[in-house]
Amino acid sequence: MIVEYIIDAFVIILVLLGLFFLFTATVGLLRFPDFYCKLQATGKGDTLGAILILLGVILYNLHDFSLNNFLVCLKILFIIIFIFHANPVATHAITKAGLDADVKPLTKEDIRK
Amino acid sequence: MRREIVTFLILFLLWLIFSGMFDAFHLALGVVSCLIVTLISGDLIFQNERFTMNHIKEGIRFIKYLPWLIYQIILANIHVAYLVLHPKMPIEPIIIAYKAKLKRDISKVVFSQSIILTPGTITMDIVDDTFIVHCISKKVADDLFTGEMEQRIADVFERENTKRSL
Amino acid sequence: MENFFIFTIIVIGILVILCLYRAIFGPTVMDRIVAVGVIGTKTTVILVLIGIYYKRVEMFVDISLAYALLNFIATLAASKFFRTRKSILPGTKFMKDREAEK
Amino acid sequence: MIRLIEDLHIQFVCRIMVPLIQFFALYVIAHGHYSPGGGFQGGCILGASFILMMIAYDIEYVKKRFPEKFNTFMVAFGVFLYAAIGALCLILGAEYLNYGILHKILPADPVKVRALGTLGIEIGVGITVSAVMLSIFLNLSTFGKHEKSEV
Repeated sequence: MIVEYIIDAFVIILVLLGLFFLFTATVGLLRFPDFYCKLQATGKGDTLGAILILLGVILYNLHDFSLNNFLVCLKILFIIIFIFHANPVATHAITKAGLDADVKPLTKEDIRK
Repeated sequence: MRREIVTFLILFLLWLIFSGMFDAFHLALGVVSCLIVTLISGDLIFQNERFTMNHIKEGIRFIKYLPWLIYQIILANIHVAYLVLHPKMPIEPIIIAYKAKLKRDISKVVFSQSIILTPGTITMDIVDDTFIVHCISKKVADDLFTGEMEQRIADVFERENTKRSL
Repeated sequence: MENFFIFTIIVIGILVILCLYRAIFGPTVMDRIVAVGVIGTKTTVILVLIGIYYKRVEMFVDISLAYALLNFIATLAASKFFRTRKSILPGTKFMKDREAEK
Repeated sequence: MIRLIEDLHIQFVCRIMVPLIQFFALYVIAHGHYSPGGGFQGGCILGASFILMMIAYDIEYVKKRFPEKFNTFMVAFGVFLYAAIGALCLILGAEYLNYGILHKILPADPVKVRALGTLGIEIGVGITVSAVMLSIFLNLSTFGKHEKSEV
Protein backbone atom coordinates (compact mmCIF):
# COMPACT_ATOMS: atom_id res chain seq x y z
CA MET A 1 0.00 0.00 0.00
CA ILE A 2 2.73 2.43 1.01
CA VAL A 3 4.55 1.62 -2.25
CA GLU A 4 1.62 2.91 -4.25
CA TYR A 5 1.70 6.22 -2.40
CA ILE A 6 5.41 6.57 -3.12
CA ILE A 7 4.83 5.87 -6.82
CA ASP A 8 2.02 8.41 -6.89
CA ALA A 9 4.28 11.01 -5.30
CA PHE A 10 6.92 10.38 -7.96
CA VAL A 11 4.31 10.68 -10.71
CA ILE A 12 3.10 13.99 -9.32
CA ILE A 13 6.65 15.37 -9.05
CA LEU A 14 7.48 14.34 -12.64
CA VAL A 15 4.27 15.79 -14.08
CA LEU A 16 4.63 19.07 -12.17
CA LEU A 17 8.23 19.46 -13.35
CA GLY A 18 7.08 18.78 -16.91
CA LEU A 19 4.32 21.38 -16.57
CA PHE A 20 6.87 23.90 -15.30
CA PHE A 21 9.09 23.40 -18.36
CA LEU A 22 6.12 23.57 -20.75
CA PHE A 23 5.16 26.83 -19.01
CA THR A 24 8.63 28.32 -19.49
CA ALA A 25 8.55 27.33 -23.16
CA THR A 26 5.23 29.11 -23.62
CA VAL A 27 6.37 32.24 -21.79
CA GLY A 28 9.52 32.24 -23.90
CA LEU A 29 7.43 31.97 -27.03
CA LEU A 30 5.43 35.01 -25.93
CA ARG A 31 8.25 37.17 -24.54
CA PHE A 32 11.41 36.77 -26.61
CA PRO A 33 11.98 39.42 -29.27
CA ASP A 34 12.89 37.59 -32.49
CA PHE A 35 12.08 34.12 -33.65
CA TYR A 36 15.55 32.63 -33.29
CA CYS A 37 15.36 33.36 -29.59
CA LYS A 38 11.83 31.99 -29.46
CA LEU A 39 13.13 28.75 -30.92
CA GLN A 40 15.77 28.66 -28.18
CA ALA A 41 12.98 28.51 -25.61
CA THR A 42 10.58 26.18 -27.39
CA GLY A 43 13.09 23.69 -28.81
CA LYS A 44 14.39 22.79 -25.37
CA GLY A 45 11.50 23.43 -22.99
CA ASP A 46 8.90 21.60 -25.02
CA THR A 47 11.05 18.51 -25.52
CA LEU A 48 11.95 18.07 -21.87
CA GLY A 49 8.48 19.00 -20.62
CA ALA A 50 6.71 16.48 -22.83
CA ILE A 51 9.26 13.78 -22.01
CA LEU A 52 8.88 14.30 -18.25
CA ILE A 53 5.07 14.18 -18.38
CA LEU A 54 5.12 11.01 -20.51
CA LEU A 55 7.61 9.40 -18.10
CA GLY A 56 5.17 10.16 -15.31
CA VAL A 57 2.39 8.51 -17.31
CA ILE A 58 4.56 5.40 -17.82
CA LEU A 59 5.23 5.20 -14.09
CA TYR A 60 1.53 5.59 -13.32
CA ASN A 61 0.62 2.94 -15.89
CA LEU A 62 2.89 0.35 -14.26
CA HIS A 63 0.68 0.29 -11.15
CA ASP A 64 -1.02 -2.99 -12.03
CA PHE A 65 1.59 -4.95 -13.91
CA SER A 66 0.54 -7.17 -16.82
CA LEU A 67 1.90 -7.98 -20.29
CA ASN A 68 -0.60 -5.70 -22.02
CA ASN A 69 0.23 -2.77 -19.74
CA PHE A 70 3.92 -3.36 -20.27
CA LEU A 71 3.46 -3.21 -24.07
CA VAL A 72 1.50 0.05 -23.72
CA CYS A 73 4.39 1.45 -21.68
CA LEU A 74 6.83 0.45 -24.44
CA LYS A 75 4.61 2.28 -26.94
CA ILE A 76 4.69 5.44 -24.82
CA LEU A 77 8.47 5.03 -24.65
CA PHE A 78 8.44 4.94 -28.44
CA ILE A 79 6.57 8.27 -28.46
CA ILE A 80 9.24 9.68 -26.13
CA ILE A 81 12.02 8.54 -28.46
CA PHE A 82 10.15 10.00 -31.42
CA ILE A 83 9.70 13.41 -29.74
CA PHE A 84 13.35 13.35 -28.67
CA HIS A 85 14.41 12.99 -32.32
CA ALA A 86 11.70 14.99 -34.08
CA ASN A 87 11.63 18.21 -32.06
CA PRO A 88 15.28 19.22 -32.63
CA VAL A 89 14.95 18.42 -36.34
CA ALA A 90 11.87 20.62 -36.63
CA THR A 91 13.74 23.39 -34.78
CA HIS A 92 16.69 23.06 -37.12
CA ALA A 93 14.44 23.10 -40.20
CA ILE A 94 12.65 26.29 -39.11
CA THR A 95 15.93 27.99 -38.23
CA LYS A 96 17.39 27.12 -41.59
CA ALA A 97 14.27 28.34 -43.36
CA GLY A 98 14.58 31.66 -41.55
CA LEU A 99 18.25 31.89 -42.45
CA ASP A 100 17.51 31.23 -46.12
CA ALA A 101 14.64 33.69 -46.15
CA ASP A 102 17.05 36.39 -44.94
CA VAL A 103 15.54 37.05 -41.55
CA LYS A 104 18.21 39.06 -39.78
CA PRO A 105 18.88 37.85 -36.24
CA LEU A 106 18.75 40.53 -33.58
CA THR A 107 22.05 41.50 -32.02
CA LYS A 108 22.90 42.93 -28.63
CA GLU A 109 22.60 46.52 -29.83
CA ASP A 110 19.09 46.01 -31.24
CA ILE A 111 17.82 44.76 -27.91
CA ARG A 112 19.37 47.60 -25.93
CA LYS A 113 17.54 50.21 -28.01
CA MET B 1 21.42 -8.22 -48.36
CA ARG B 2 22.55 -8.20 -44.75
CA ARG B 3 21.15 -4.73 -44.08
CA GLU B 4 17.74 -5.77 -45.39
CA ILE B 5 17.67 -8.73 -42.99
CA VAL B 6 18.60 -6.50 -40.06
CA THR B 7 15.93 -3.96 -41.06
CA PHE B 8 13.36 -6.75 -41.24
CA LEU B 9 14.32 -8.04 -37.78
CA ILE B 10 14.09 -4.55 -36.23
CA LEU B 11 10.68 -3.97 -37.79
CA PHE B 12 9.38 -7.36 -36.69
CA LEU B 13 10.47 -6.72 -33.11
CA LEU B 14 8.59 -3.43 -33.26
CA TRP B 15 5.54 -5.27 -34.63
CA LEU B 16 5.55 -7.62 -31.66
CA ILE B 17 5.60 -4.60 -29.31
CA PHE B 18 2.91 -2.70 -31.19
CA SER B 19 0.50 -5.51 -31.99
CA GLY B 20 0.22 -7.21 -28.64
CA MET B 21 -1.60 -10.17 -30.23
CA PHE B 22 0.39 -13.35 -30.66
CA ASP B 23 -1.95 -15.62 -32.66
CA ALA B 24 -0.92 -17.02 -36.02
CA PHE B 25 -3.08 -14.71 -38.12
CA HIS B 26 -1.64 -11.50 -36.69
CA LEU B 27 1.92 -12.81 -36.76
CA ALA B 28 1.48 -13.66 -40.45
CA LEU B 29 0.14 -10.15 -41.07
CA GLY B 30 3.20 -8.79 -39.30
CA VAL B 31 5.59 -10.82 -41.46
CA VAL B 32 3.83 -9.62 -44.63
CA SER B 33 3.82 -5.97 -43.51
CA CYS B 34 7.48 -6.00 -42.54
CA LEU B 35 8.37 -7.67 -45.86
CA ILE B 36 6.50 -4.94 -47.77
CA VAL B 37 8.29 -2.16 -45.86
CA THR B 38 11.64 -3.90 -46.35
CA LEU B 39 10.91 -4.18 -50.08
CA ILE B 40 9.98 -0.55 -50.67
CA SER B 41 12.43 1.18 -48.32
CA GLY B 42 14.75 -1.42 -46.85
CA ASP B 43 17.92 0.33 -47.95
CA LEU B 44 17.15 3.58 -46.15
CA ILE B 45 18.21 2.82 -42.58
CA PHE B 46 21.75 1.68 -43.41
CA GLN B 47 22.37 3.65 -46.57
CA ASN B 48 25.78 3.30 -48.27
CA GLU B 49 26.94 1.03 -45.49
CA ARG B 50 27.14 -2.61 -44.65
CA PHE B 51 25.87 -3.75 -41.31
CA THR B 52 28.82 -4.81 -39.19
CA MET B 53 29.52 -5.51 -35.55
CA ASN B 54 30.78 -1.94 -35.22
CA HIS B 55 27.20 -0.70 -35.32
CA ILE B 56 26.38 -2.67 -32.17
CA LYS B 57 29.50 -1.38 -30.40
CA GLU B 58 28.60 2.17 -31.37
CA GLY B 59 25.08 1.65 -30.05
CA ILE B 60 26.38 0.52 -26.67
CA ARG B 61 28.78 3.46 -26.46
CA PHE B 62 25.98 5.84 -27.48
CA ILE B 63 23.82 4.58 -24.63
CA LYS B 64 26.74 5.32 -22.29
CA TYR B 65 26.86 8.85 -23.75
CA LEU B 66 23.15 9.46 -23.07
CA PRO B 67 23.26 10.18 -19.28
CA TRP B 68 25.71 13.05 -19.82
CA LEU B 69 23.45 14.41 -22.58
CA ILE B 70 20.39 14.24 -20.33
CA TYR B 71 22.28 16.07 -17.59
CA GLN B 72 23.15 18.79 -20.12
CA ILE B 73 19.52 18.98 -21.28
CA ILE B 74 18.33 19.58 -17.71
CA LEU B 75 20.98 22.27 -17.30
CA ALA B 76 19.79 23.80 -20.58
CA ASN B 77 16.20 23.96 -19.42
CA ILE B 78 17.09 25.55 -16.10
CA HIS B 79 19.17 28.12 -18.01
CA VAL B 80 16.29 28.90 -20.37
CA ALA B 81 13.82 29.08 -17.47
CA TYR B 82 16.11 31.58 -15.73
CA LEU B 83 16.36 33.72 -18.88
CA VAL B 84 12.62 33.60 -19.53
CA LEU B 85 11.45 34.38 -16.03
CA HIS B 86 14.05 37.08 -15.35
CA PRO B 87 12.21 40.43 -15.56
CA LYS B 88 14.96 42.10 -17.65
CA MET B 89 15.62 39.11 -19.96
CA PRO B 90 19.44 39.29 -20.03
CA ILE B 91 20.01 37.90 -23.54
CA GLU B 92 22.62 38.99 -26.05
CA PRO B 93 22.29 36.83 -29.17
CA ILE B 94 25.41 36.13 -31.20
CA ILE B 95 26.15 33.93 -34.21
CA ILE B 96 29.40 31.98 -34.31
CA ALA B 97 31.03 29.52 -36.70
CA TYR B 98 32.44 26.39 -35.11
CA LYS B 99 34.88 24.22 -37.06
CA ALA B 100 34.60 20.59 -36.04
CA LYS B 101 36.98 17.73 -36.71
CA LEU B 102 34.23 15.13 -37.10
CA LYS B 103 34.35 13.10 -40.32
CA ARG B 104 31.36 10.76 -40.49
CA ASP B 105 27.80 11.84 -41.26
CA ILE B 106 26.29 10.23 -38.18
CA SER B 107 28.66 11.96 -35.79
CA LYS B 108 27.93 15.32 -37.43
CA VAL B 109 24.20 14.73 -37.06
CA VAL B 110 24.48 13.63 -33.43
CA PHE B 111 26.67 16.66 -32.71
CA SER B 112 24.15 19.01 -34.31
CA GLN B 113 21.27 17.36 -32.42
CA SER B 114 23.20 17.65 -29.14
CA ILE B 115 23.94 21.32 -29.80
CA ILE B 116 20.24 22.02 -30.25
CA LEU B 117 19.34 20.24 -27.03
CA THR B 118 22.03 21.80 -24.81
CA PRO B 119 22.09 25.25 -23.22
CA GLY B 120 21.35 28.25 -25.35
CA THR B 121 22.61 27.08 -28.74
CA ILE B 122 20.92 26.16 -32.03
CA THR B 123 22.62 24.79 -35.14
CA MET B 124 21.56 26.99 -38.03
CA ASP B 125 23.45 25.36 -40.87
CA ILE B 126 26.06 22.71 -41.56
CA VAL B 127 28.47 23.58 -44.36
CA ASP B 128 30.94 20.73 -44.85
CA ASP B 129 32.52 20.68 -41.40
CA THR B 130 31.64 24.16 -40.21
CA PHE B 131 28.68 24.49 -37.86
CA ILE B 132 26.94 27.88 -37.82
CA VAL B 133 25.54 28.22 -34.32
CA HIS B 134 23.16 30.76 -32.86
CA CYS B 135 24.05 31.39 -29.20
CA ILE B 136 21.87 33.22 -26.75
CA SER B 137 24.74 34.66 -24.72
CA LYS B 138 28.51 34.94 -24.83
CA LYS B 139 29.07 32.55 -21.94
CA VAL B 140 27.26 29.74 -23.75
CA ALA B 141 29.45 30.21 -26.82
CA ASP B 142 32.57 29.94 -24.66
CA ASP B 143 31.20 26.71 -23.21
CA LEU B 144 30.81 25.29 -26.71
CA PHE B 145 34.36 26.28 -27.69
CA THR B 146 35.86 24.18 -24.90
CA GLY B 147 35.11 21.23 -27.21
CA GLU B 148 34.07 18.74 -24.53
CA MET B 149 30.95 17.61 -26.36
CA GLU B 150 32.80 17.12 -29.63
CA GLN B 151 35.43 15.02 -27.88
CA ARG B 152 32.76 12.79 -26.32
CA ILE B 153 31.00 12.28 -29.66
CA ALA B 154 34.30 11.54 -31.39
CA ASP B 155 34.92 8.92 -28.70
CA VAL B 156 31.57 7.31 -29.45
CA PHE B 157 31.50 7.19 -33.22
CA GLU B 158 35.02 7.62 -34.59
CA ARG B 159 37.13 5.31 -32.51
CA GLU B 160 37.38 2.51 -35.11
CA ASN B 161 38.19 4.91 -37.94
CA THR B 162 41.02 6.62 -36.10
CA LYS B 163 42.52 3.29 -35.12
CA ARG B 164 42.49 2.14 -38.72
CA SER B 165 44.14 5.32 -39.91
CA LEU B 166 46.84 5.10 -37.24
CA MET C 1 -5.24 10.62 -9.02
CA GLU C 2 -7.83 11.13 -11.78
CA ASN C 3 -8.44 14.67 -10.51
CA PHE C 4 -4.74 15.38 -10.80
CA PHE C 5 -4.71 14.32 -14.45
CA ILE C 6 -7.74 16.49 -15.17
CA PHE C 7 -5.87 19.40 -13.56
CA THR C 8 -2.85 18.68 -15.80
CA ILE C 9 -5.01 18.58 -18.92
CA ILE C 10 -6.61 21.93 -18.02
CA VAL C 11 -3.25 23.58 -17.37
CA ILE C 12 -1.84 22.35 -20.69
CA GLY C 13 -5.02 23.56 -22.38
CA ILE C 14 -4.47 27.06 -20.97
CA LEU C 15 -0.88 26.95 -22.25
CA VAL C 16 -2.18 25.97 -25.70
CA ILE C 17 -4.51 28.99 -25.67
CA LEU C 18 -1.55 31.23 -24.77
CA CYS C 19 0.38 29.76 -27.72
CA LEU C 20 -2.60 30.43 -29.99
CA TYR C 21 -2.02 34.14 -29.42
CA ARG C 22 1.36 33.80 -31.14
CA ALA C 23 -0.16 31.63 -33.87
CA ILE C 24 -2.83 34.19 -34.73
CA PHE C 25 -1.16 37.58 -34.15
CA GLY C 26 2.46 36.52 -34.81
CA PRO C 27 4.29 39.27 -36.67
CA THR C 28 5.83 36.95 -39.28
CA VAL C 29 4.99 33.59 -40.81
CA MET C 30 7.97 31.98 -39.08
CA ASP C 31 6.54 32.83 -35.66
CA ARG C 32 3.32 31.15 -36.66
CA ILE C 33 5.09 27.96 -37.74
CA VAL C 34 6.95 27.82 -34.42
CA ALA C 35 3.71 28.31 -32.49
CA VAL C 36 1.91 25.58 -34.43
CA GLY C 37 4.75 23.14 -33.78
CA VAL C 38 4.62 23.87 -30.06
CA ILE C 39 0.86 23.38 -29.97
CA GLY C 40 1.34 20.01 -31.72
CA THR C 41 3.72 18.73 -29.05
CA LYS C 42 1.35 19.81 -26.29
CA THR C 43 -1.57 18.09 -28.03
CA THR C 44 0.39 14.83 -28.18
CA VAL C 45 0.75 14.93 -24.41
CA ILE C 46 -2.91 15.86 -23.89
CA LEU C 47 -4.06 12.86 -25.96
CA VAL C 48 -2.08 10.41 -23.81
CA LEU C 49 -3.46 12.00 -20.63
CA ILE C 50 -7.03 11.74 -21.93
CA GLY C 51 -6.35 8.05 -22.56
CA ILE C 52 -5.24 7.63 -18.95
CA TYR C 53 -8.38 9.38 -17.71
CA TYR C 54 -10.77 7.19 -19.74
CA LYS C 55 -8.68 4.04 -18.98
CA ARG C 56 -8.20 3.26 -22.69
CA VAL C 57 -4.51 4.09 -23.03
CA GLU C 58 -3.78 1.44 -25.68
CA MET C 59 -6.22 3.17 -28.04
CA PHE C 60 -5.20 6.76 -27.43
CA VAL C 61 -1.48 5.99 -27.70
CA ASP C 62 -1.98 5.09 -31.36
CA ILE C 63 -3.84 8.32 -32.04
CA SER C 64 -1.19 10.30 -30.21
CA LEU C 65 1.64 8.68 -32.16
CA ALA C 66 -0.11 9.35 -35.48
CA TYR C 67 -0.67 12.95 -34.44
CA ALA C 68 3.00 13.38 -33.52
CA LEU C 69 4.09 11.96 -36.90
CA LEU C 70 1.77 14.21 -38.90
CA ASN C 71 2.73 17.28 -36.83
CA PHE C 72 6.41 16.63 -37.52
CA ILE C 73 5.83 16.23 -41.25
CA ALA C 74 3.66 19.35 -41.35
CA THR C 75 6.32 21.47 -39.66
CA LEU C 76 9.04 20.22 -42.02
CA ALA C 77 6.88 20.75 -45.10
CA ALA C 78 5.87 24.28 -44.04
CA SER C 79 9.44 25.29 -43.32
CA LYS C 80 10.62 23.88 -46.64
CA PHE C 81 7.82 25.65 -48.51
CA PHE C 82 8.58 29.02 -46.93
CA ARG C 83 12.29 28.50 -47.47
CA THR C 84 11.95 28.22 -51.21
CA ARG C 85 9.24 30.87 -51.63
CA LYS C 86 10.98 33.79 -50.05
CA SER C 87 8.16 36.23 -50.64
CA ILE C 88 6.85 35.98 -47.09
CA LEU C 89 8.77 38.78 -45.50
CA PRO C 90 8.74 42.35 -46.77
CA GLY C 91 12.23 43.76 -47.22
CA THR C 92 14.03 40.47 -47.87
CA LYS C 93 16.34 39.72 -50.76
CA PHE C 94 13.62 38.00 -52.78
CA MET C 95 11.29 40.98 -52.64
CA LYS C 96 14.11 43.37 -53.54
CA ASP C 97 15.02 41.21 -56.54
CA ARG C 98 11.43 41.21 -57.70
CA GLU C 99 11.16 44.96 -57.39
CA ALA C 100 14.43 45.32 -59.30
CA GLU C 101 13.01 43.17 -62.09
CA LYS C 102 10.05 45.48 -62.39
CA MET D 1 17.14 31.67 -57.62
CA ILE D 2 15.55 28.76 -55.83
CA ARG D 3 18.27 26.77 -54.17
CA LEU D 4 17.58 23.11 -53.61
CA ILE D 5 19.57 22.49 -50.47
CA GLU D 6 20.06 19.00 -49.23
CA ASP D 7 20.51 19.48 -45.52
CA LEU D 8 22.54 16.77 -43.84
CA HIS D 9 20.77 16.85 -40.48
CA ILE D 10 17.21 16.78 -41.83
CA GLN D 11 18.06 14.20 -44.46
CA PHE D 12 19.70 11.80 -42.03
CA VAL D 13 16.88 11.78 -39.50
CA CYS D 14 14.14 11.59 -42.15
CA ARG D 15 15.92 8.68 -43.82
CA ILE D 16 15.73 6.67 -40.61
CA MET D 17 12.16 7.72 -39.89
CA VAL D 18 10.62 6.86 -43.28
CA PRO D 19 10.62 3.03 -42.83
CA LEU D 20 9.25 3.37 -39.31
CA ILE D 21 6.41 5.62 -40.49
CA GLN D 22 5.55 3.18 -43.28
CA PHE D 23 5.60 0.37 -40.75
CA PHE D 24 3.23 2.28 -38.48
CA ALA D 25 0.89 2.95 -41.41
CA LEU D 26 0.69 -0.77 -42.21
CA TYR D 27 0.08 -1.47 -38.52
CA VAL D 28 -2.84 0.98 -38.50
CA ILE D 29 -4.31 -0.66 -41.61
CA ALA D 30 -3.93 -4.18 -40.24
CA HIS D 31 -5.44 -3.42 -36.81
CA GLY D 32 -8.36 -1.42 -38.12
CA HIS D 33 -10.98 -3.29 -36.14
CA TYR D 34 -9.27 -3.33 -32.73
CA SER D 35 -8.08 0.25 -32.52
CA PRO D 36 -9.24 3.50 -34.09
CA GLY D 37 -8.09 3.74 -37.64
CA GLY D 38 -8.35 1.58 -40.67
CA GLY D 39 -7.82 1.93 -44.37
CA PHE D 40 -8.22 5.67 -44.75
CA GLN D 41 -6.08 6.70 -41.80
CA GLY D 42 -3.34 4.20 -42.58
CA GLY D 43 -3.33 5.29 -46.21
CA CYS D 44 -2.93 8.91 -45.15
CA ILE D 45 0.07 8.06 -42.96
CA LEU D 46 1.58 6.00 -45.80
CA GLY D 47 1.14 8.90 -48.21
CA ALA D 48 2.67 11.27 -45.63
CA SER D 49 5.76 9.06 -45.47
CA PHE D 50 6.26 9.50 -49.22
CA ILE D 51 5.90 13.26 -48.76
CA LEU D 52 8.52 13.12 -46.00
CA MET D 53 10.84 11.27 -48.40
CA MET D 54 10.26 14.05 -50.94
CA ILE D 55 11.13 16.67 -48.33
CA ALA D 56 14.31 14.90 -47.31
CA TYR D 57 15.56 14.15 -50.83
CA ASP D 58 13.98 15.63 -53.92
CA ILE D 59 11.16 14.75 -56.24
CA GLU D 60 13.32 12.88 -58.75
CA TYR D 61 14.43 10.43 -56.09
CA VAL D 62 10.87 9.49 -55.20
CA LYS D 63 9.88 9.27 -58.85
CA LYS D 64 12.73 6.82 -59.42
CA ARG D 65 11.39 4.64 -56.61
CA PHE D 66 7.71 4.96 -57.48
CA PRO D 67 7.33 5.69 -61.19
CA GLU D 68 4.34 7.66 -62.36
CA LYS D 69 2.94 4.67 -64.23
CA PHE D 70 3.11 2.40 -61.19
CA ASN D 71 1.46 5.06 -59.03
CA THR D 72 -1.48 5.47 -61.39
CA PHE D 73 -1.81 1.70 -61.59
CA MET D 74 -2.02 1.54 -57.78
CA VAL D 75 -4.80 4.16 -57.73
CA ALA D 76 -6.90 1.93 -59.96
CA PHE D 77 -5.81 -1.30 -58.28
CA GLY D 78 -7.08 -0.27 -54.84
CA VAL D 79 -10.51 0.57 -56.18
CA PHE D 80 -10.47 -2.66 -58.15
CA LEU D 81 -9.74 -4.69 -55.01
CA TYR D 82 -12.65 -3.01 -53.22
CA ALA D 83 -15.07 -3.56 -56.10
CA ALA D 84 -13.88 -7.10 -56.77
CA ILE D 85 -14.53 -8.27 -53.21
CA GLY D 86 -17.96 -6.65 -53.32
CA ALA D 87 -18.79 -8.18 -56.67
CA LEU D 88 -17.59 -11.62 -55.55
CA CYS D 89 -20.20 -11.53 -52.78
CA LEU D 90 -22.79 -10.52 -55.36
CA ILE D 91 -21.85 -13.45 -57.60
CA LEU D 92 -22.02 -15.92 -54.71
CA GLY D 93 -25.60 -14.90 -54.05
CA ALA D 94 -25.61 -12.36 -51.22
CA GLU D 95 -25.78 -8.56 -51.12
CA TYR D 96 -22.94 -6.35 -52.31
CA LEU D 97 -20.14 -6.34 -49.67
CA ASN D 98 -21.83 -8.98 -47.50
CA TYR D 99 -18.59 -10.87 -46.78
CA GLY D 100 -20.16 -13.62 -44.73
CA ILE D 101 -21.02 -15.48 -47.91
CA LEU D 102 -17.33 -15.86 -48.77
CA HIS D 103 -17.11 -18.95 -46.55
CA LYS D 104 -18.31 -20.94 -49.54
CA ILE D 105 -14.91 -20.56 -51.22
CA LEU D 106 -12.60 -19.96 -48.24
CA PRO D 107 -11.82 -22.75 -45.79
CA ALA D 108 -12.79 -20.96 -42.57
CA ASP D 109 -15.85 -20.30 -40.43
CA PRO D 110 -18.08 -17.27 -41.24
CA VAL D 111 -16.83 -15.02 -38.40
CA LYS D 112 -13.20 -15.31 -39.50
CA VAL D 113 -14.21 -14.88 -43.12
CA ARG D 114 -15.98 -11.66 -42.19
CA ALA D 115 -12.78 -10.31 -40.59
CA LEU D 116 -10.78 -11.34 -43.66
CA GLY D 117 -13.22 -9.58 -45.99
CA THR D 118 -13.02 -6.39 -43.92
CA LEU D 119 -9.23 -6.59 -44.06
CA GLY D 120 -9.32 -6.88 -47.86
CA ILE D 121 -11.55 -3.80 -48.12
CA GLU D 122 -9.24 -1.84 -45.76
CA ILE D 123 -6.20 -2.77 -47.84
CA GLY D 124 -7.89 -1.60 -51.02
CA VAL D 125 -8.89 1.73 -49.46
CA GLY D 126 -5.40 2.21 -48.02
CA ILE D 127 -3.64 1.60 -51.36
CA THR D 128 -5.94 4.04 -53.16
CA VAL D 129 -5.67 6.79 -50.55
CA SER D 130 -1.87 6.68 -50.36
CA ALA D 131 -1.44 6.60 -54.14
CA VAL D 132 -3.90 9.45 -54.64
CA MET D 133 -2.14 11.53 -51.97
CA LEU D 134 1.19 10.96 -53.68
CA SER D 135 -0.15 11.89 -57.09
CA ILE D 136 -1.90 15.03 -55.76
CA PHE D 137 1.33 16.14 -54.14
CA LEU D 138 3.32 15.45 -57.32
CA ASN D 139 0.84 17.41 -59.43
CA LEU D 140 0.74 20.37 -57.05
CA SER D 141 4.48 20.68 -56.63
CA THR D 142 5.31 20.43 -60.34
CA PHE D 143 2.34 22.50 -61.54
CA GLY D 144 1.15 19.45 -63.46
CA LYS D 145 4.19 19.33 -65.73
CA HIS D 146 6.03 16.45 -64.01
CA GLU D 147 9.36 17.73 -65.22
CA LYS D 148 11.17 19.69 -62.58
CA SER D 149 9.91 20.40 -59.13
CA GLU D 150 10.06 23.57 -57.11
CA VAL D 151 9.76 21.94 -53.72
